[in-house]
Amino acid sequence: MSVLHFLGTAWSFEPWAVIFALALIASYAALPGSRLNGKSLLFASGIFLMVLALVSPLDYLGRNYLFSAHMVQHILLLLVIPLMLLSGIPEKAAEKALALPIAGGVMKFLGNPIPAWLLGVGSMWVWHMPSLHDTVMKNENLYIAQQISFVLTGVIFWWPVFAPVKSGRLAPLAATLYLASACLGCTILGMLITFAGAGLYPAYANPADPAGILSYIRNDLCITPGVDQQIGGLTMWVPGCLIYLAASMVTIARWYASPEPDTVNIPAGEGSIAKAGSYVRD
Amino acid sequence: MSSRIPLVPENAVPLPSLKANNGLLSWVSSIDHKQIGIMYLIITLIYFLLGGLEALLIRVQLAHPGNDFLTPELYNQLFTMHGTTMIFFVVMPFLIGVGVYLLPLMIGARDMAFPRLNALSFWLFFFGGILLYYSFFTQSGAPDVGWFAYAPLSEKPFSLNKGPTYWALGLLASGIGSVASGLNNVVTILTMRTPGMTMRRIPLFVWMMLVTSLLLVFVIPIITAAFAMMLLDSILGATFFTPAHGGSAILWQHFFWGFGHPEVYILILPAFGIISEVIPVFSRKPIYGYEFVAASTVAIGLLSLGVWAHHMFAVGLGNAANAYFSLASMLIAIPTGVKVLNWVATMWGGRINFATPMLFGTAFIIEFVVGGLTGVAIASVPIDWVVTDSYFIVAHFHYAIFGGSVFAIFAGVYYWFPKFTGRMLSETLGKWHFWLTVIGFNMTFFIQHFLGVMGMPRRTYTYYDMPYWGSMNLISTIGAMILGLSVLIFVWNILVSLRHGRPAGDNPWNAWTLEWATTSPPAVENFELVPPVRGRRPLWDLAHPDMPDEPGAKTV
Amino acid sequence: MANNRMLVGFFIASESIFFLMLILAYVNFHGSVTDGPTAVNSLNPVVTGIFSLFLFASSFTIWLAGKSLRNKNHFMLKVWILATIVLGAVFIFGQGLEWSGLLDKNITISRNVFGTTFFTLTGFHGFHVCVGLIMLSLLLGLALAGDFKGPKSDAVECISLYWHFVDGVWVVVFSVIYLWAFL
Amino acid sequence: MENLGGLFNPSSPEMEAMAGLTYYTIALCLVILGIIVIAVAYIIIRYRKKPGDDGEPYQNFGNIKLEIVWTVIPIAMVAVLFLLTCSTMKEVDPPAGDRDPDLVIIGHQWWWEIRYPSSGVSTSNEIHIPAGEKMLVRLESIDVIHDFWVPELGRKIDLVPGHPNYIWLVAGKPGVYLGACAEFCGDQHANMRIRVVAEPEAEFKKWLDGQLAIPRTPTGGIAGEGANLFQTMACMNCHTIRGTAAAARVGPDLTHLADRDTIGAGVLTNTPENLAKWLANPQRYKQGAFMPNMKLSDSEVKSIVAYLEALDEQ
Repeated sequence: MSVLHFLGTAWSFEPWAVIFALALIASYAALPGSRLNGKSLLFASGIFLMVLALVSPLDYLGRNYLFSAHMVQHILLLLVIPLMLLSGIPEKAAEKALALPIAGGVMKFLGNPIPAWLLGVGSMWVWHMPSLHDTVMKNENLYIAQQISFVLTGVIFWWPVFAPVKSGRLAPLAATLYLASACLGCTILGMLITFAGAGLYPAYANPADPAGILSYIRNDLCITPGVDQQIGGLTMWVPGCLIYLAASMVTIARWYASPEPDTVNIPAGEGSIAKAGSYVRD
Repeated sequence: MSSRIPLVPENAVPLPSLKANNGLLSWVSSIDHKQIGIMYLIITLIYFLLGGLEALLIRVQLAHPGNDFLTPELYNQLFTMHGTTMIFFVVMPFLIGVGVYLLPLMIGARDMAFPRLNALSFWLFFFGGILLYYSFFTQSGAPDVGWFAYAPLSEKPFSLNKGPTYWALGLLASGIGSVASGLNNVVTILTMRTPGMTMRRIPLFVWMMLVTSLLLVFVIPIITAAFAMMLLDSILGATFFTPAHGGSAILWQHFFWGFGHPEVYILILPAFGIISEVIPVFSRKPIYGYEFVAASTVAIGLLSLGVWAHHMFAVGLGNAANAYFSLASMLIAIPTGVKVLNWVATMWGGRINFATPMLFGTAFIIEFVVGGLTGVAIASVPIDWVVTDSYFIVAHFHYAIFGGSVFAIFAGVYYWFPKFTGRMLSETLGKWHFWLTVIGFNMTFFIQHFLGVMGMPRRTYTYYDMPYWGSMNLISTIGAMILGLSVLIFVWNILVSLRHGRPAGDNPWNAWTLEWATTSPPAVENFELVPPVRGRRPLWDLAHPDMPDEPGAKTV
Repeated sequence: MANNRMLVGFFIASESIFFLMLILAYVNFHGSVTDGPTAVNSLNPVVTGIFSLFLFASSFTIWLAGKSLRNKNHFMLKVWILATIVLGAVFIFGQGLEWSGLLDKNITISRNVFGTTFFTLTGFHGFHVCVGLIMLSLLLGLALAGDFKGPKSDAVECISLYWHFVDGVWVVVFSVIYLWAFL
Repeated sequence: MENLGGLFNPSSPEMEAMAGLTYYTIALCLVILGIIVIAVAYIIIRYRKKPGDDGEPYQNFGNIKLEIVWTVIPIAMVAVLFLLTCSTMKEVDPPAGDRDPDLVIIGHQWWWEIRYPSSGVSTSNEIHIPAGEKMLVRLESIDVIHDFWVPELGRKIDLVPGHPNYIWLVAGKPGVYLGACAEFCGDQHANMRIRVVAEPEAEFKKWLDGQLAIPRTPTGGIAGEGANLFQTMACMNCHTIRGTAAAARVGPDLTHLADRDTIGAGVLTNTPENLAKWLANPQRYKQGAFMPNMKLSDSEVKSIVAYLEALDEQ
C-alpha cells in the first residue's frame, strides 16, 4: 500500500468525535453573551483541529501502529487544542458562566492552580501507565473516554494561566513556576519512556498490521518498536516542554505590556537634585 | 512632604545587630552582606590564582610533544583541580559574592533577607574548598578523574585512592552553601525591594541573579543527590554507578550533566547581568529592550534544564534522543542572540566612554559570541561527533567561560571596585591588564580550535608528534604565559589601588542604579535614605527631572 | 512574615528535586535485578503500610496543632505537637524494624542495586523524618516555655510545612517501592 | 590541507559528510561573527566619546519590530541547521538491522582488544580492515568508559561498560589511519592509541589468514629459552599466545606480536631494541600501565625478545 493511498483511506469517521465536537460547539453557543468574532474563529479552528486529530490517519497510526503517533495526537489534544479553545472564549461569557450557581462553583474550584495542575499533569501520567494504556488500546469506550479527558483536562490545566477572566489568572511569576513545574512533570515522564527499555507498551511491539504498511514503517522508515517508543517519549518531553516554555514567555510578555499597577505614588519633581549621588546625605 | 522614602521597607526583618567588632573577628563573625561579599571576592581571587597556576603547569607540560615535566598522575590531578576550582570555587562563588554584595544595595534594602543564612553559605563554600584542596596533602593525592568524574573510573576498583571522595565531599558542602545562597537571593529579591522598586524596574543584574538563584535552588539538588550516591558507592559499597555489580555508568552522566549544563548558565547569566549594567552606563544610554533581555533570561533558564544530553552524543543514546537534544540545545542560541544584539543596540548611538570596565564589556561581546557560535555548531550531532572530547571543546568552553564569564567579572571588578573600596583602580594598569588579557587569551585558545579538529584529544598529558601539533601547542603555551602575566598585573593593580588609588566619591561613573546612591564604601546600614524609585534608573530620574524614564519603559 | 514561609517553600521545592533524583534512581533500576533480593521477595507492604499510617496521621495532628495556635488554645497546641512527635517516632521505629529485619537476612546497601536504591531512598527519607522530629521537639520545648502566643507563628507554620512535605515524600516513596511491586 | 589530518583529510564517505556539515556551519558562524565584529568596530569608531562631547545622547529604549526580526532570523537558521543535522546523522549512522558485527572492539585500561567474530582472530591496538568496505563494529568496555576515535575515518563513539554500541567503520582508500581514546580513562589515557590499517581486499585476506595460523613455539636456542621464561614467569598470567598454555585476557594477545607496528598501544614502534627497552621497564614508557616492571635481567630480556620476535614464523 502506498503512503498516499494510506493517507487517503485511513480516515475513520468516528461518530463520537463528531458528537463531542458538536457538544462543545453547542455549549460555546449556549454561553451567555457569546457572539461571532475573531475569538470564535480561534475556537472554531480549535474544534476543527480536534476533529482532525481524532479522525485523520494520525489517529489510525496511533491506534494501530505507532506509539509516537499516539503521542503527537496526545500533545495536540492535551496542550495545543485546549489552549485554542480556551483562548476562543470571550471574557464576558466566561464571567457569566462562572456566576452560574453550581456549575460556576465547580469551574472555579477546578480553575485553582493545584487541582488544575494535578489534572493536567495527572492525565498525562495516568493514561500512560503501561497497563492502563494497553487496556485502553483494546477497549473502545475507554479510548473515547481517554481522548475526551485529554481535551477537558487540557482546558482545565490552561485555565490558571490563560483564563478568559483576568481574575482567574495567576500572577506572571507564579504562572511561570506553574508552567515550569508542569514541564518538569512531563519531562520526567518523557524521560522515563525514552530511556526505559523497548517494549514498555506491548501493543505496539507486534501490530496486527490492518493496513499493510508495517514493513514500510519498519524497513523504509527504520522505525523499530524501540525507536518508536523513544520518539514518543521525546515528543512528550521536548515539544511538550517547548509549549510550556512558550506559554511562560507569553505570560511574561503580557506582564511587561500591561500598565504597572504597583507604582508607588511619588510626586514628580520632588528630590530633583541636579547631581545624582549627592542627595542622600544632605 | 518629602519624597524620600524611609530606608526600611515595611516588611523588612528587624536585623540582628550589625555593630562590627574590630579586626579579623569582625570578618569571621560578620553577617553583613557587604563584608561577606568581600570575603567571597578575596577567597575567589586566591582560588583564581591557584587554578591559574594549575593551568600554567598544564600548559608547560603540553608545550612540546613527549614532555615529561609532569607525571601523568600529577597532570591528571592538575586538570581535574583546575576545572573544579575554576567552576566551583572561582566563577560561581565570585558571581554569588558580587550578588550578595550588590543585590541589597540595588534594590534598596539594608541586608539580605537572611543574614545568618548568608554567612552560613559563605562558610560552607569556604570549608568546601579547603576540604577539596586538603586532598593535595593526603597520601592519595588530589582527585584525578576530571571535573565530571565519570563513573566507573571515579569508583572502586578503578580509583582506589580517596581523591574522588574528597572531591565529592568538598563539592557537596559548597553545593549546599550554593543552594542556601540561591534561596536567600530569591527571597531577598522577591520580598526586600524598596517601595517603587517593582519587579519590572529592578536592574537587569538583579533579574539575572533571580533566574540564576532559581537555577541554583532547583539544579544543585540534582548533583547533591548524585554526590550522595557516589559517596555511598565509595564508602558503603553501594552499586549505583558500578556496571560490574548491576549499576549504570550512564546514569551518572545523566545526573552529572542534568546539573552540569544548567551550571554553565549559572556561570554565565550573572555575567550577562554585569554586562547589562556596564554597557548602558558607559554608553550613556538605557539598556535597549529591557523586557527582551529580562525575558530571554527566563527562557535561557528554562531551556537550560532540558538540554543536558548534548554532552552525551557520543554515549550511544540513540539517534532519536540525539536529534531532540540537538534541537533543544540549538534553541538556546535564540534568546542568547537576542541578548547580544540588544547590547550592541545599546552601544549604538551612544557616547561611549571606553574606560577599563567598558573595554572588558566590549571585548566580552566578541569573545562570548565566538564561544556561543561554536556552541551552536557543536549542538549539531555530527559536528559534536567530530569535535567532542577534543581540544575544540576546550577552546569552545574557554571562550564561553573565560571570554564570557571572566571577562564580565573583570568588567564588574573595575566597575564596582570604587563602590567596594572607595578608591578607583588604576586606569593605566587596567589598560595593560586588558590588552594582555585579550592577546594572551586569544593566543591560548583560538588555536586550540584547530588542534581539536586535527585530532588532538583532551585530557592527555602528552600527544602525538603530528605535523604542526608541537608548534601550535607552543603558541598556546606562550599565550597562557601572557595571560598569567596579565593576571599578575590585575592583582598588582588591586593591591596598589587599595592604598593609593584615586578616591572614588559616591558615583564616579555617573551611573543610575541605587548602589551608587550611597557612600563608597557603603555604611553598615547601606543607606540613610533610599531615593525615590519611579523608573528603572532612579538616579537618572533624579538628575533629569525634566526627562524621566517612563515607568514600564516606552519603546521608541 | 512572608519571608520565612517563602524560604521554606523554595527549600521544599529544592528538596523535592533531591528526592526526585533518588526516586528516579530507584525507578531506573527497578526490574533490572535478576537474582537476589527485590522489593517483591524481601519487603512486607502490610507492616510498612501500617507504620505509614502513623506518619500520615501525624500530618493531621500537626495541622491540628496549627489550628489550636490560631485559636490560642495553648494546651492543645502542646498536646498536638507531642502527638505528632509520638506518631513520627512510631514510624521511625517501624522503619528501624524493617531495616534490622533486612540486615538480618543479609540484605544490605552493597548487596545489589535493589539494596542500594532501597536503603538510600528510605534512609534519606528517614533522615528527614529524624530532622523533623528534632525540630518538633524544639518546638515543643519552646511551646512549653510559653513562647507561642498565637494566633500566628512562623516557626509553627514553617515546621508544619516541612513536616507535610516529609509525609508527602513518603506517599510517593511508599507508592513507588511498595505499591508498585505488589499491585 | 591534507597533511593537517583530522577534519581536513576526511577519508571515508561518513567523514566527508560530517566534514561538509562542519564547514558549512563554521562558515555560517563566521558570517554571524563577522557581522557582530563589524558592528562593534563601527560603534567603537563612530560612537566613542570625543573631546567636547557633553551631555547625554538620545535615550533610546528599544524597538519591538527589531526584536522580532532578530528573534525570527535565528529561528530560521536553527531550523536549517537542524535539518542538515538530521540528514547527516542518517548518512553517518544508518541503522544496522539484525546484521552481526564484523569487528568487536573491547576497551581496556589502556589498550584495545580487537576481535573478528566470523574468523575468530584476536589482536590488539591495530585494526586491519579491507579498504572501501563498510564494517559494522560493536564496541564494548571491560572496565571504564573509553571512546573510539579515528579522526579521519569518522565519528567518535563511547565504549561503555554494560552498554554495547555499534558504528560503521569505513576507509575509502588503503592507508594507515591514526586514532586515540577520546574519553578520559585514567593515568595512561594519553597512550591508548589506535592504528587502523586499511588494505586492499586481497592483502586483508592474507593478513587474516596469517593471524589465524598458530605460530610454532621455538624449542631450542635463545628463543626457546625465552619461550620457557614466558611460561614460567608471570607473563602468562596476563597474556595469550595461542598454541601455548598462556591464555589469559588481562593484557593484549601476543600471538602475532611481531606483525604489529607498535607496542604498548602506540607508545613505541615495534623493533627488537624497543621491545627490549619495554620489557626491561614498561613503567618508564607508560607510567601507571598494568604491566609491572618484572625486574628481568638483560639476558632474560634478550631471550624473551627473541621469542616474541620469532612468533610470526610458522
